[in-house]
Amino acid sequence: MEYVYAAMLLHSAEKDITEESVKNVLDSAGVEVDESRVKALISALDGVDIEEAIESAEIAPTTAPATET
Amino acid sequence: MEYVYAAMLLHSAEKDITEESVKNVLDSAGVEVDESRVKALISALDGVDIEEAIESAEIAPTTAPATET
Amino acid sequence: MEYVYAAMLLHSAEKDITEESVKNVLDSAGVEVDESRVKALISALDGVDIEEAIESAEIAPTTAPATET
Amino acid sequence: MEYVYAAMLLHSAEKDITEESVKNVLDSAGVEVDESRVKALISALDGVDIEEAIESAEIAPTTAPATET
Amino acid sequence: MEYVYAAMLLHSAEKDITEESVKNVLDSAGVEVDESRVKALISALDGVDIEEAIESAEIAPTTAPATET
Amino acid sequence: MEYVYAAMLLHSAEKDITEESVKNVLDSAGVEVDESRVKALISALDGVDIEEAIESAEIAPTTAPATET
Amino acid sequence: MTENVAEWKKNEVSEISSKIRESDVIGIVDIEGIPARQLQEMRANLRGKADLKVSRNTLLRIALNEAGVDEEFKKYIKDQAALLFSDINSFELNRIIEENKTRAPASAGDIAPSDIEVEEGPTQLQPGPVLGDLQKAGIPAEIDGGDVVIKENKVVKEEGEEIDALLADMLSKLGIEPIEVGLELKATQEDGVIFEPEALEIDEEEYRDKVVRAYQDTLKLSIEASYPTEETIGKLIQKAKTDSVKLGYEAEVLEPDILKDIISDAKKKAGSLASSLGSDFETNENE
Repeated sequence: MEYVYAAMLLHSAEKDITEESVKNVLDSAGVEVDESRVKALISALDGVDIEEAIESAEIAPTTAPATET
Repeated sequence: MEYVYAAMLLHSAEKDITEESVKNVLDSAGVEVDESRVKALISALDGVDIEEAIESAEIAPTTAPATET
Repeated sequence: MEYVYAAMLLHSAEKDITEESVKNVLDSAGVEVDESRVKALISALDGVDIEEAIESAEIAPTTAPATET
Repeated sequence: MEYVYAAMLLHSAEKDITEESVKNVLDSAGVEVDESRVKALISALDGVDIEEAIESAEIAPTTAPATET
Repeated sequence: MEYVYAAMLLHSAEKDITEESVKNVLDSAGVEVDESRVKALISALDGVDIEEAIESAEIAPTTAPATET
Repeated sequence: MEYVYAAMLLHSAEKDITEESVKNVLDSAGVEVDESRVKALISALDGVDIEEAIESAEIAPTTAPATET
Repeated sequence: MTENVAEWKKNEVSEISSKIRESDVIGIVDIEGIPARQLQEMRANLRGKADLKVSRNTLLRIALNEAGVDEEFKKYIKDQAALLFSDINSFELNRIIEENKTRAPASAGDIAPSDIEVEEGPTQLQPGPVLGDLQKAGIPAEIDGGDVVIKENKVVKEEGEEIDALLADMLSKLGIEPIEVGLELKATQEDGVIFEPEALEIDEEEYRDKVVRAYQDTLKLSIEASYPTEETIGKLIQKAKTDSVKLGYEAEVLEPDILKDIISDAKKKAGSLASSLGSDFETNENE
């Protein structure tokens, strides 16, 4: 998940999420960066409104519960 | 949340979460780091098992099934 | 949570939430005040509309899993 | 609510909740203290188990997962 | 989701899921393939048991709780 | 399920779902295509709003556990 | 004051007024209609929390005067008054007085302090003339299988109505004690403030709700401001994880943690499409 966390960090700090910035953050955390995963992340995030994605409750819950007990 | 995300990134990358490492990550993201918030984070994390905290989240509210492994 | 309670007290009494006022309140309660936590609080609250934060239902669910311990 | 917050602050700091201590906290926050409200608070809290109330809050109500959108 | 469907198709047809095979399938569907996402998919699948993930869908299925109403 | 996955792949890539395209996808995945099933699929899809079919799945279906309330 | 004023009165007044000065809280209560024996019990129940002083109203007034208590307070002295001296705050004093109230059977001429209701169900009474008396008193009684039973719930006297001799007798036969016996607090005086009992009623439920709300709102603020505390760090972690998974899911970021959900979701969607395509595709594959 570290790639997504990097993106979320940048997002919540209101910084641009670019290959560069994601790589920087991962680097600084001591992560051995896999360029293709960074590229894939950026490309996946392209056109996604993060705020909206997080809020759209529809998604996450779908899977979750059951586990309840 | 950027402070928390920095911690999560480090955790997920299996790196130590220290004042130093958190600061580094935030720095690299271009965040103007407030030392006192880093300290507060580290002190709050003291004694917290992140993995456990995450799992307890997985049971209840949103996320995904506890499939983890 | 006493630091946040101090902030909530000041907020609900319609007083300014400053390092000074938070420290005063904590002091008067007999709390040994950790300056950096006060600073972190003030900085975290910067730009936060408390009324809104409280109302934002978004957070509530997160709280759920009493599992904590 | 400032009276309740004063009590909660004291509770969370593991201090005794007395007329004296509540008054002190409110005073220090610059609140003009109404003695009868302090008295009412103390007497009411005498019959309320704060710890238990908090725990019950965490399990049930808080959730409000009605976040729907 | 087309990348995932490509993988699921291959899985369900009991074929190996490789960068090559995923790319082929996507190509044949007329999808402009993003190599980095293919790579990311393959690399992510390394840690995922597809059978298990599918089963979790069958067991705890849909739900999408809260969302209703 | 590979026939359905092929259809879903095409659908999520916003491609037309035709005998031709389904066959192509299956072929490219190394599936030995059964023409009559492809025909059956296309004819069954006729008049089905895939988006709707998918969504109806997400909301109601299976267990819909006790999560509510 | 004349020289005829009995010595005991002077002593009594000075004793009372010094107790007034010594006490944080003074209460005025009405003890009218409380039998001596029960008054004794109440005194015992209050021991350690409050002292009850019964005296003549005139003497009580003089004592309050001498102790310099606000004129206003004296107006609460009427009927058969007594003073309470306490160091417990007025709210708690009121609560203790309430808690010490007991129930007693009604006598002819008593006023119903609240609605008096009989409840449906069997009674301990033997069939006999009592049945007619119960009915005469307005109690819906009947014989059922050799027992006297009450047919239905019924309010037999409304609040404020006088209870006649027959009903009083019947109620006591049924074991219903409608009369509240206890000190009736008229007012307290504390730190120069006079409280009437209505002001002293505390709704503990309401305070409990406030405690819960204060806690929840504080948690919310802590989370929303991402200011971590012992109580909220877990939730902040969860929120970070949850939101990240949501984003990953929504944007289809192909990371193992998320891919599992995406696959599971893809399966579900394909499954529901299959089922809307008919049994042919539902039973599916491998053949």
